Amino acid sequence: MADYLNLQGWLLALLQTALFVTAAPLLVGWLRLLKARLQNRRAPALTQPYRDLSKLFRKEVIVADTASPLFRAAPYIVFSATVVTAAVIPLIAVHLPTAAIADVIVLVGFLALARFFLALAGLDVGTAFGGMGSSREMTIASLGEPAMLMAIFTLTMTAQSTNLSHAIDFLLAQGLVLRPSFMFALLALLLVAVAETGRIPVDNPTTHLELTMVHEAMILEYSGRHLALMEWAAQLKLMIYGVLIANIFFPWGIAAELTPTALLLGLAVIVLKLMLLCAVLAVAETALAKMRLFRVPGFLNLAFLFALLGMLSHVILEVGA
Amino acid sequence: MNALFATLLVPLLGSMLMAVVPRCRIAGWLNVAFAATTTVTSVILALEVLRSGPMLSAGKFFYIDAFNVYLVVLTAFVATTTAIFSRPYMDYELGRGRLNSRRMRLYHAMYQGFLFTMLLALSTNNLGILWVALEGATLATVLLVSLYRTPESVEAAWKYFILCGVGIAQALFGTVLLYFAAASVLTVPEDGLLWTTLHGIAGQLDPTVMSIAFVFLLVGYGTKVGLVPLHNWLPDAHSEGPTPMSAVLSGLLLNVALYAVVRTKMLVDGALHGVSNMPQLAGYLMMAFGLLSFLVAGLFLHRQRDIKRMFSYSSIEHMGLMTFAFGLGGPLATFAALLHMTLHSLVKSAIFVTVGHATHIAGTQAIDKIRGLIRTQPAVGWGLLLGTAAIAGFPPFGLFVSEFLLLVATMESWPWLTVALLSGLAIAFAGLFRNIHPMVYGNQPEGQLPVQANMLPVYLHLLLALWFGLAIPAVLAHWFDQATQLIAGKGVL
Amino acid sequence: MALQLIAYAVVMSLLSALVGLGASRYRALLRLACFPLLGLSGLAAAAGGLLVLTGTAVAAQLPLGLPWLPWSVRADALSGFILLLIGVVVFAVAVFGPGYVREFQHGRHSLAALGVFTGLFVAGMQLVVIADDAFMFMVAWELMSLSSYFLVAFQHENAPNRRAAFLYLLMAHVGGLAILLGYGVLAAFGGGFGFDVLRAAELPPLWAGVAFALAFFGFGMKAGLVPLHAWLPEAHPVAPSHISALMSGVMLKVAVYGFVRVTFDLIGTIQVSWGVIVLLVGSASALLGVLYAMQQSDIKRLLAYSSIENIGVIFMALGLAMIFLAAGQPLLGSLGLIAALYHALNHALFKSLLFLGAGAVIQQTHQHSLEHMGGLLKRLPYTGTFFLIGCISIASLPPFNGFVSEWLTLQAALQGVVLESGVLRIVIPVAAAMLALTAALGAMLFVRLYGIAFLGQPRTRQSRQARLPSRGMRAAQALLALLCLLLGVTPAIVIDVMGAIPQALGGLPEPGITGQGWLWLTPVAPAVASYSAPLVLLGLGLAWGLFYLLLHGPRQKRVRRIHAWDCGFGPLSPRMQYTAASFSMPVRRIFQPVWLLDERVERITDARSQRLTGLRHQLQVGDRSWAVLYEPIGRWVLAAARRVARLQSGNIRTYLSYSFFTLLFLLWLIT
Amino acid sequence: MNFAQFTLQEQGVVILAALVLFASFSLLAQTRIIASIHAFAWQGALVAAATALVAFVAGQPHLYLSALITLALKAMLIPWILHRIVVKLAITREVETVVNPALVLLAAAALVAFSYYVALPVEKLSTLATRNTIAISMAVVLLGMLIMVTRRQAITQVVGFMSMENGLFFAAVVSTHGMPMVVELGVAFDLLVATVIFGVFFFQIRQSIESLDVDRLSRLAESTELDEAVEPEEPRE
Repeated sequence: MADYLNLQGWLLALLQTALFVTAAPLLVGWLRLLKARLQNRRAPALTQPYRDLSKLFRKEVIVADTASPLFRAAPYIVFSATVVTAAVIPLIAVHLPTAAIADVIVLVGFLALARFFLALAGLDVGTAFGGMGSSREMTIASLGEPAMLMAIFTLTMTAQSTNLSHAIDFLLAQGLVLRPSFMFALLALLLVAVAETGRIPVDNPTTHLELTMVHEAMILEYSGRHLALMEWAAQLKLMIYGVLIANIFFPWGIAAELTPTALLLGLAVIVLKLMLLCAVLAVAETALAKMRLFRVPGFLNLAFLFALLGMLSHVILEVGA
Repeated sequence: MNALFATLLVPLLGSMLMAVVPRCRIAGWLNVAFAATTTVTSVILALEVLRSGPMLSAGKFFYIDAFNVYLVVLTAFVATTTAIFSRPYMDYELGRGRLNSRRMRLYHAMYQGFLFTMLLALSTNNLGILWVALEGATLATVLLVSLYRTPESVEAAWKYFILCGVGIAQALFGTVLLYFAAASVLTVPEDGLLWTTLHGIAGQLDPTVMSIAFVFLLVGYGTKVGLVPLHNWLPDAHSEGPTPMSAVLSGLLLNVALYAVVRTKMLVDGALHGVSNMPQLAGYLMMAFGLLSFLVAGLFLHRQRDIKRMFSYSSIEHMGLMTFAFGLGGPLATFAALLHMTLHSLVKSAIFVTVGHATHIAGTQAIDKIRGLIRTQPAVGWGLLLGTAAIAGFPPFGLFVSEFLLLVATMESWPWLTVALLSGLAIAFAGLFRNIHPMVYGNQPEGQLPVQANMLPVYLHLLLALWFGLAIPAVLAHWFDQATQLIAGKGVL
Repeated sequence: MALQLIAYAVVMSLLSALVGLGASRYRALLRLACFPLLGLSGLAAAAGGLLVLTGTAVAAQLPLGLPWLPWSVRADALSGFILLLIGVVVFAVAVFGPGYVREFQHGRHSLAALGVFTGLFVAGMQLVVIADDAFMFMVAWELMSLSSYFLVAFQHENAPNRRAAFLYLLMAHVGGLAILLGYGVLAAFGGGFGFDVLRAAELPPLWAGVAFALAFFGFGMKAGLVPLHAWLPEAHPVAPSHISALMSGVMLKVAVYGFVRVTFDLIGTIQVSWGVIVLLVGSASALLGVLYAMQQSDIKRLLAYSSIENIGVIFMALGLAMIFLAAGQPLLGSLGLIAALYHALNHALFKSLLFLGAGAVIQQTHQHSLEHMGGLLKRLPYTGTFFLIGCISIASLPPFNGFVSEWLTLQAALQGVVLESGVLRIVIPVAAAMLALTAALGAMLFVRLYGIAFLGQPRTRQSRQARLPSRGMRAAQALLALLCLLLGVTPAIVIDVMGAIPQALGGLPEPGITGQGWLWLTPVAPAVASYSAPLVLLGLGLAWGLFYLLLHGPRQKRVRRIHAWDCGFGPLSPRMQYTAASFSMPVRRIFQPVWLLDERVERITDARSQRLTGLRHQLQVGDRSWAVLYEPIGRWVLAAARRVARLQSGNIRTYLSYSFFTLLFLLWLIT
Repeated sequence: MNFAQFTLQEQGVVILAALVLFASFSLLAQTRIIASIHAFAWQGALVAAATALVAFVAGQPHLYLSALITLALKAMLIPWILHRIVVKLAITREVETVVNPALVLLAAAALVAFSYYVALPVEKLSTLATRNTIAISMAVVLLGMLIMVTRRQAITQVVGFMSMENGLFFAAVVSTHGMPMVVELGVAFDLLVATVIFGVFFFQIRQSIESLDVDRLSRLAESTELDEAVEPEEPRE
């Protein structure tokens, strides 16, 4: 831990975090654009999410008179927890000092913290929708989280580190190895990511149809800057999952040393990777329909099954060999 | 020496005097006074024995050693505290019209007579007299069981009388066989029933005769101990008699009967030692009976509807445990059995005293009619609850210590039997508490009023049990250890 | 010094019990004397425990016990740690108590019983921890059980309380007997009851297994492991809340202590299979505990089931530690042990906090059911805030303490790859996934608890009119909440101190979790995993502060308060809110076979018009362990009792023939 | 040793022993109360006679006293008391139904054989001429118990009990020439008191159940009603 006093590293880490946070709406914009194209619609501008956010920031905040102080604190907590999560994920470079602060389990913990307050906020006003959204969100999360952790465990057991930075480093050093366990883990993580970020077929982020919504139901009572923070946090979360998948399973290109060329290359590569990933997601969202709520456990069980298979194949096929 | 005679004579005189004293109120106090005097003399006797070791007196007629002297003190002590309780209790019964003054006279005379027979049984050196005294104890108490003259009490008394009579007759046959075995060895056959003599020549006695004799003696005295399947009289007699009587029956009579069994076991062990193909026969038989009684009585506890009956089953259970422990032999188990005997007497008599008050409060002995005792009269309710906890073997009460030691001893020699013991303890415990719980807790029924209760004996006994549980006083430990040496051949200290 | 402090602690709690005797007559005595004495006892225990933990072990003999075996007392690092835990919670309870027991001041309850048995209960727990021989251990153990039983039965006018108390006592007794027998096995080979003798005993593997099984059964029953947990959700809720806090927060840890002491210290040579069993049972307890908790509507019952979950987590970590130790990985074994003990400490803090909070809520609203609460955060802002901290901690979310121990447990589990056995390499990660599932469900559980009880709108008049609890009650919660945060943010300091514990248990190595200074937790190695709670908190604070400042610039408009959107159907009423039962409905549907569900929807129709006028939803959640385990045993005993009862037929001739045939049988037997 | 080598007196003891056993059998076979009491008196007299004979053979003078006590108590006083009670309770003509007379007698014979089997090792030990009678006395004890088991009348039960006592006493006399005097006196005293108490009980029982049928004394039993109320689905037992 000697290198955590490295000022340059900290600055870079701050920069990377800032980049992460600011780029998140862009990713959503890109996704919407792709989807619109795929559905033969006129696409909104790539920067539309930024415009939405800035509009919301300027708007008056309306809070229900039944809300408690927690209702007003929750957006900040949700957002800062998500930001901290973003901070510890290697985006364009590994071995930044922030990466040592928290390993991948802590990362999952942060996401859980954000979700905890999001769900509480949903219950706070005392409307039926909020409670419904919280209940569903927590149910989905409680099934998704173990699948996700298990997928990640497969990775960390291979890399013998739960520290993302170290793990990616390890995978880079190994070069291209075709691991059956990674295949399953990737599938599992993809499914969980879809569920956790509220994408089709689990949830539809664009609908306010009361009986099917999950995430939107919880933030129904929010407005103004509070809503903006919540939305931003959701966008950030999508990006987090994207970066996680991209950098864990396809780590090539990430900057292993902190030289400007390497960093620039890393930036370019991650942009490319995320664009591709979004394309896949957009295709999937266009092709699939949202499923009934009680089909979701089956979906997540599939994720869990993949994760389990990944772990088993790791133990059986890879360790002994 | 004089202390011994005084110990025996005081209750004898008391019995005779009580038979003629007409006024009940004085009789109650006299009863206490006689019992208390007996306690004092017995303590003096105990100190004498402690100082100068075992003693023979009156031409080898009495023999006091560490084993019986503490039982003498215990008997006198419990008889005293019970007498303290009995005075107001019986006055209340008289006031309720369940008794008349003639029966009160009988009661008091027999109370002292019973005390006398018990002390005689304990202190005599002659196994024949031991038999006579035990039969005498039956005779003294049998009329007390039917004191209320209800159909149930008469029935109980009849069963008590017949079953114990038959049992004890078998014991006499055993005694005859014992005498027979001794007579064929001794030159002076007249001494052939003296325990000291028999113990001295135990090695020469014929093993086969001795084992037959032991069977008769075990079945005979075992009936009085209440060993399953010879126990049937016990719950009836305990539940139908006046409560002070139940207290002394459970607390004392059973002990004395067990004392007789153990004394004969010591002889049989001596005779069978090394010559027989089954030197532990007596021990095995006692273990089997003990365990059976323990387990069966534990199951019986679950189905009781009469509170005194329930506690008499608990007595069977504990006597089973002690019999098992004595049968197991070995210093640790014997020590545990002696300790258990003492504590069971103290706690069980305390419980019966409490139960007496409880039945007065509720006006019935039916478990499902007794409710909310803690609310009605906290002293009685808590006494019953704590007493039950103590008898169930919860530390820091002393019964836990003895059960602990017994378990350890069993673990050392018969590890698999501990499973039976433990399940028995658990079953018995559940049986006791499932019945006790609704009685002490909850709201009181309408119109249930506190009675004037003398809880001093109860708390005195429970405190003693607590004390022994936390630290056995050195004097007592020494005593137990000497007795253990006598019985098991080796002490634990 | 440490010894004096510990002695002082025990004496103080006994004194508190003694003073409590007078509380029935002088009712103020309970508040003015008993609780302060308990508080002193708690402080002394904590101080003494800390001294032992940081210093050396102390020992003494008491003039009590058997003549040939006086009670011996010894406090090593493990005892010190648990003493510290006991002390802290007891102190908090003592601060909480005076305000809380006002509720009973004017009732018909016997305050003396409350005072006496609370004191004895605390003394019993303290004595268990410092006992150095099996005999004293058992006496203290049963003292603890018995006195807590009386406390459970405190409000005995309610039939469920009586039932719970009976069940508790029965199971405590059975468990106690098993422990006793476990000691018996050890003593039979060691030839004495002293822990040093037992430690030295050489057991053949079979008997070691028997001793372990008995200890696991006995301590597991006390700790509430599935399926031996039946008493716990019955007994914990019905005791007064500060007692529930002690029982759930401390007594269960004493059971953990006993298990660790016997398994790791006295038996010593651990077998892999034991570890696997403990791990599996722990996983089952954790998962079933949280699932059962999810369906409870009684706030204290919910917390009690959650205790089962957390005990399961602790035992999972212990199981991992045992597997590693048996497999010759002492360093990882120590890691697992530290994780378990750290979670024990954390659970003691946040579960006490939650129970005290529940006590405050119940005192103010006189409601036990979540369905009757709501909106309490606004009525009880302090309790609400502290309760929230407790919820976050127990839901194992960073940066609070619950997360740290869970993280350590997961780290230990991830090291399962070092093991030789392929089966273990699969079992352990799967168990880790169970742990993750448990944690996720736990988060949901506490969202449900907090959201339904403290947020939203009040569902009943009582909840609407709740008033602030007394200052002492708030202070106690504040203390525990603060400790939760401290242990979450600076775990390295605490874990560094705890490093002495593995050393005390047969000389296991220090796991070196804190090798990188107070800022970092690095189990195994810095490259493998690291976590810096202070920096995380800093990061959270920075992000929050930055955006708060950005968004609350001078140009910002004020927040406007207005009615919530009601879809145009008229005002929202509290009855429109999601209920606790509806919140957990998806989980109920997914994990349906876990419970014995009796769910009924009754349609109420108007008799004349046949129109539907209302619906009534009824939900009964039964514990399956009853049907599977307890009821058959109960039936068996009753059937046996019925058989046996036929012995007592009432006919004297039958009785005589018993005697007759016994005689004949015996005569035949011996010849 | 051959039976023929015994002295005449010794042979007399053996004959008396046989008669005592026969008395037990006849007790067992009696169905009428009065007849049982008479049989019991006869048995007492026979035991007394045997005791006296042993006293003469063995030259044990204290046995004469025992014989006297036995005669007074067993053959006269107790039968007389029982007789009086029977008359007073007006049950002289009461007839008892024995379970199955033939079966009972068969069982009794088996018991005799069994006691012989048990007593064999005991007899080996004795040098007394009367040792074979130990088996007889044991048989008498066991038969007494059998009587008690098979009879439903309280009085016949008492008769069985007393008959057991006869057996005991007889055993003491023939095996060891009697117990020490102090014990014998004690036993006799107990027996006397017991008889008185029995007498008291007959009246008490009569008062409470208006009969002396012990089978009707069955209020104090562990009944099974409780469970049937609680668990109606359980099959009745």
